[in-house]
Amino acid sequence: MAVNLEYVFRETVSNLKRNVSMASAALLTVAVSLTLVGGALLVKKGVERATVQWRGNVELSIFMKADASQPESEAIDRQLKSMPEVKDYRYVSKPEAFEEFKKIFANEPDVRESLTVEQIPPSYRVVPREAEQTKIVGERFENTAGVFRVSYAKEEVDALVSVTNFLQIMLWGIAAVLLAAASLLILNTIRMAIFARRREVAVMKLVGATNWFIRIPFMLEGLLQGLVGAALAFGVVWIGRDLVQDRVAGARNDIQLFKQFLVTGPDVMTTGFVLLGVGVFVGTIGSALAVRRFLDV
Amino acid sequence: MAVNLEYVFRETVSNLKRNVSMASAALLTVAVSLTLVGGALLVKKGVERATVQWRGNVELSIFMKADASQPESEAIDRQLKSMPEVKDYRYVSKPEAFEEFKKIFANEPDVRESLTVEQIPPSYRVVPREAEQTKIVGERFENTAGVFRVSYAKEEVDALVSVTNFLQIMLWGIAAVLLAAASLLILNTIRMAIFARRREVAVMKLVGATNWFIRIPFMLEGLLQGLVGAALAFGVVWIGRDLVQDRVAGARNDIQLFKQFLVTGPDVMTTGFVLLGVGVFVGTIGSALAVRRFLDV
Amino acid sequence: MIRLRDVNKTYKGNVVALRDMSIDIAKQEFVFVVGPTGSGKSTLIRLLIKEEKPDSGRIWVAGKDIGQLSSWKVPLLRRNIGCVFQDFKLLPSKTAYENVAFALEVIGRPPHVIRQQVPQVLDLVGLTKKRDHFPNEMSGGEQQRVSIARAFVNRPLILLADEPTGNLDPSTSVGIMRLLDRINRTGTTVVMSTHDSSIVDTMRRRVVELDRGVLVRDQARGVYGVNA
Amino acid sequence: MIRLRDVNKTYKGNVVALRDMSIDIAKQEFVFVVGPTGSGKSTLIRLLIKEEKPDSGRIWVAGKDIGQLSSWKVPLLRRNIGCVFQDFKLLPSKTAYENVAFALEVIGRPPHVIRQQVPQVLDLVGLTKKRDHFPNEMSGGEQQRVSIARAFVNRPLILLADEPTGNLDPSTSVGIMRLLDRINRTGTTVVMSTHDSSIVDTMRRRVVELDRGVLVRDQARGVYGVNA
Ligand SMILES: Nc1ncnc2c1ncn2[C@@H]1O[C@H](COP(=O)(O)OP(=O)(O)OP(=O)(O)O)[C@@H](O)[C@H]1O
Ligand SMILES: Nc1ncnc2c1ncn2[C@@H]1O[C@H](COP(=O)(O)OP(=O)(O)OP(=O)(O)O)[C@@H](O)[C@H]1O
Ligand SMILES: [Mg+2]
Ligand SMILES: [Mg+2]
Repeated sequence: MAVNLEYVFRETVSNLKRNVSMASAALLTVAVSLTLVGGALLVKKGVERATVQWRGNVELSIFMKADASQPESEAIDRQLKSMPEVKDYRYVSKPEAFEEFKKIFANEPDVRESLTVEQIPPSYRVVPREAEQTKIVGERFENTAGVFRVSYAKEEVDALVSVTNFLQIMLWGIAAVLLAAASLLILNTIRMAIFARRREVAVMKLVGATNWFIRIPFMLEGLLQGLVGAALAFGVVWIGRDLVQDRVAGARNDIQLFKQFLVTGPDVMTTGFVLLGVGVFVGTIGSALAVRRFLDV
Repeated sequence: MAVNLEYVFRETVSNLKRNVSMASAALLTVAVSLTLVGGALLVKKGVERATVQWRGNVELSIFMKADASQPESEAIDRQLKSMPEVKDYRYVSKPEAFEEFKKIFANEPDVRESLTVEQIPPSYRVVPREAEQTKIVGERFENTAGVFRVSYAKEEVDALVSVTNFLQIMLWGIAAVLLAAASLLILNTIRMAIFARRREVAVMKLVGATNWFIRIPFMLEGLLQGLVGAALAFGVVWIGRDLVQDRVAGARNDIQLFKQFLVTGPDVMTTGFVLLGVGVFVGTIGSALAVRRFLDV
Repeated sequence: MIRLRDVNKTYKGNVVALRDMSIDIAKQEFVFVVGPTGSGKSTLIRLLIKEEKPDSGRIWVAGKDIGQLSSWKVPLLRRNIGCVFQDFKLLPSKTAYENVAFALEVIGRPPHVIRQQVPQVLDLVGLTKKRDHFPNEMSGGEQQRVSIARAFVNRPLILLADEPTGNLDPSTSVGIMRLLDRINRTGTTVVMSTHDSSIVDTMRRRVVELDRGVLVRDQARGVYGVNA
Repeated sequence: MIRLRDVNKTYKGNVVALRDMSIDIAKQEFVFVVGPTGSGKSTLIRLLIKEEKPDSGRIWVAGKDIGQLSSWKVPLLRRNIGCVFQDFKLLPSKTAYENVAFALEVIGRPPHVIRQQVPQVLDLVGLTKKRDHFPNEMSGGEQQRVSIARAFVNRPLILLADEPTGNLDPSTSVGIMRLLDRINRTGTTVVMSTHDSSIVDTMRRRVVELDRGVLVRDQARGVYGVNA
């Protein structure tokens, strides 16, 4: 295993130069397949962010009895403040609630005119920290003094939770499939590139080279191909993100929804590191495995 | 170009057999990358189907004045029947509307009790053939005699239309990117496989073989690899679809939403043909192009 | 049959392989090309099958100026020339039989002709038992004989042989030389480069000697070394 | 130095390459292996560097039973043996210089030693001007000499040469034989297979003759043909 470093670098560089055709083919495979992985990871990140926002908007309303006393109201306020599950809450007074009611029924004067301020219950609008906690938070208040009713759009919340969970799982799945496919494709290409040089490997062995002596330059070569390929993929993903970002930013308001998909610079950087890691790992280990087959001479 | 068919087949089969390592590597690339394309195409199909359903559920409501006369109502009924843009419509009478109202406010007796049947307006619920036509249909009735108000959840409709349009475009984009990536990867692999045999090609030329004599077996080889690789990809996609289908069918009700994603057998078949077409085309043409470089001897 | 006029060939790095070479080889002639290693013998043969192009000068083969030949006609030229390469150039994924048969398939011979002629030729070079061996399963001399068999199986007008006996023992060499002689007598022009002085000295045919790319001797019924 | 006992080697397809071969070669000996093409000369050499394994029998090289050698020790065995392959086995993507240097890099020689020794050895085989040529840019004889240079650059205990003069003209061959002789005199055991009768006849060293895998003659100070 005592392999001269100078030899290894010289050998690796000259191998890459002299087998430019094969080396660039392997590079291309790494770049293309990791671009797909990177794209998937970014979309996953985007959906994750959007999910956090969607879920962050989940509310429950604690309607007070119209005749609830001040102390009863204050007790609830205090309890809400102390609960770690509660991210945020606000009090909607009777007049505020009436304004809201009028807005909702703006086009239906018949309905609008049928109620007075006094009939509308005041309420606490509570945003739980996690969408899943909505029910837990709500149930605490159901039998509290002064509370008329706890309303959480149960179906909507459940649907949102399960839809986003499902989306997350699906996107994890897609990213995993793409990662597996990319690794397979890269391994395969490296195997081909080394297969094309199997006679060379055999000759090296016949001249007395140890397995490590042969393997290390191949591994370094794989490492470099993985690194450069991943860097290219990263570049493409980065530019791709910018293009999408620009498009979305310049788009009409009505796809505001998609603005929530946006991924931040650090997200892209993380993805980049994942790509580089995968590229380097698969390149190096793949080369070591691929060359192995031809070392038994 | 007069190439003996027997020779071509024998040559192709023996090439595949004797270069099993390279041939199977190329096959693997075709299979893996076309599986990704196939998956994307199916998801695209699924979203298309779901979109049709979502959009198909878009409604607008034509609220009648509480005192609208029978002829006025009938005129609207007739007009709706004659409009090609209208897919379906139904009349919601006062009592029906009142039941609906009571259900919506089931948990809010204060509100519920504040209205009588007579106060609730009857309405026509109209489903336009295309979500985009919602506004056009609605505007026709805005100033018609007896109509109190036309209500189309304008924002929701606009959002749905743009969201689904955007999704479609995005999925087209993804499918196109994957297709391009797959073609590139396949071409690349074929190029590598033929590169590894460049000396053989040179020898054939030195012995007097014409370019077509050399090229045709390579093309047939590429065709077979593309065909078999695409068939494998098709199999994986098919099985994958069945697995997803089973999971969704067995899932709880709350991801009912995703049932709309389901793709039919014919959809899968169409995807299969696309994959086979791409595999055969890229395999054959790719081989022809790849071998070309080594024919100038 | 073969005519070179003022042919120069310099490889990259200023390596002069042939300098102002002019020669005429008549139909049915048998010519030995001799000269020290690196003197340009293989280069001469490569020029004749248009594997390389000369830097200047003109070359005629079988009456055609091969410098003017359009690229799709090059295969036709090569089919008229059988060539034994110094490094054999066998197809590694074909057996001995298939390597020889390939030369016939290339010119579109029907299968029944191939099935008849290939075994005959393999027998002539003494490889009947090796017909299903791949090149890497044969000894050096056996590979060389496959290369010889492939070169003359389609009865070419011209047979170029680049050191065809380099890997053969003397008695097998004699057998191969008898074969080449016979082929020559049936009308094929033979150009053979060699280092084997005893072969040249016993055959007594025309000898062309190269030295660092220059034609230094052209002797009818010559011997290997001028001092021999 | 080299000892074979009852060695048999049969390739797939029932090709007997060596049959009941037993031989002893002492340190510093110079042995010619002769025999017709396909008689097993190259196979013998392949067995000695453990490129192939015998079906039966035992082989000792440099005092070690190479049948018992664990696979990670095989490179160490090979570093003690210089081998000129019949088909050269040069690394196609390395220049002449680099091919020779590789044999030194493999045994971990420091760069300054390599920079000094490689040009020396290339000069000995007359290839100083070709040092930056790749194998496909050299003539057959030049490639063969690179192979020879690589085989002895690391001063091996044993030098195996499989027809090292097959692609060389007689005078270059003489030069190479002088070189091998000198190497032999410095203490290296040399085993050389050859078809060149004049070399064997002028050197008058031990001659081992194979015929269809059987050792048929073992003669000190012998000649090429028994009838010569
Ligand atoms: N592709 C090439 N690039 C550079 N130089 C080359 C190339 N091919 C051959 N040469 C050089 O051209 C000269 C003539 O080579 P050629 O192969 O014709 O020699 P030769 O007479 O066949 O020698 P040998 O007897 O050793 O086979 C040699 O010096 C060789 O190094
Ligand atoms: N890998 C192999 N598979 C099958 N048969 C083989 C294999 N290698 C060699 N042979 C056969 O073994 C026999 C001996 O081969 P070997 O290469 O040792 O001969 P050789 O004496 O070196 O001949 P030459 O002088 O032609 O080089 C030959 O008949 C050859 O066909
Ligand atoms: Mg030559
Ligand atoms: Mg041999």
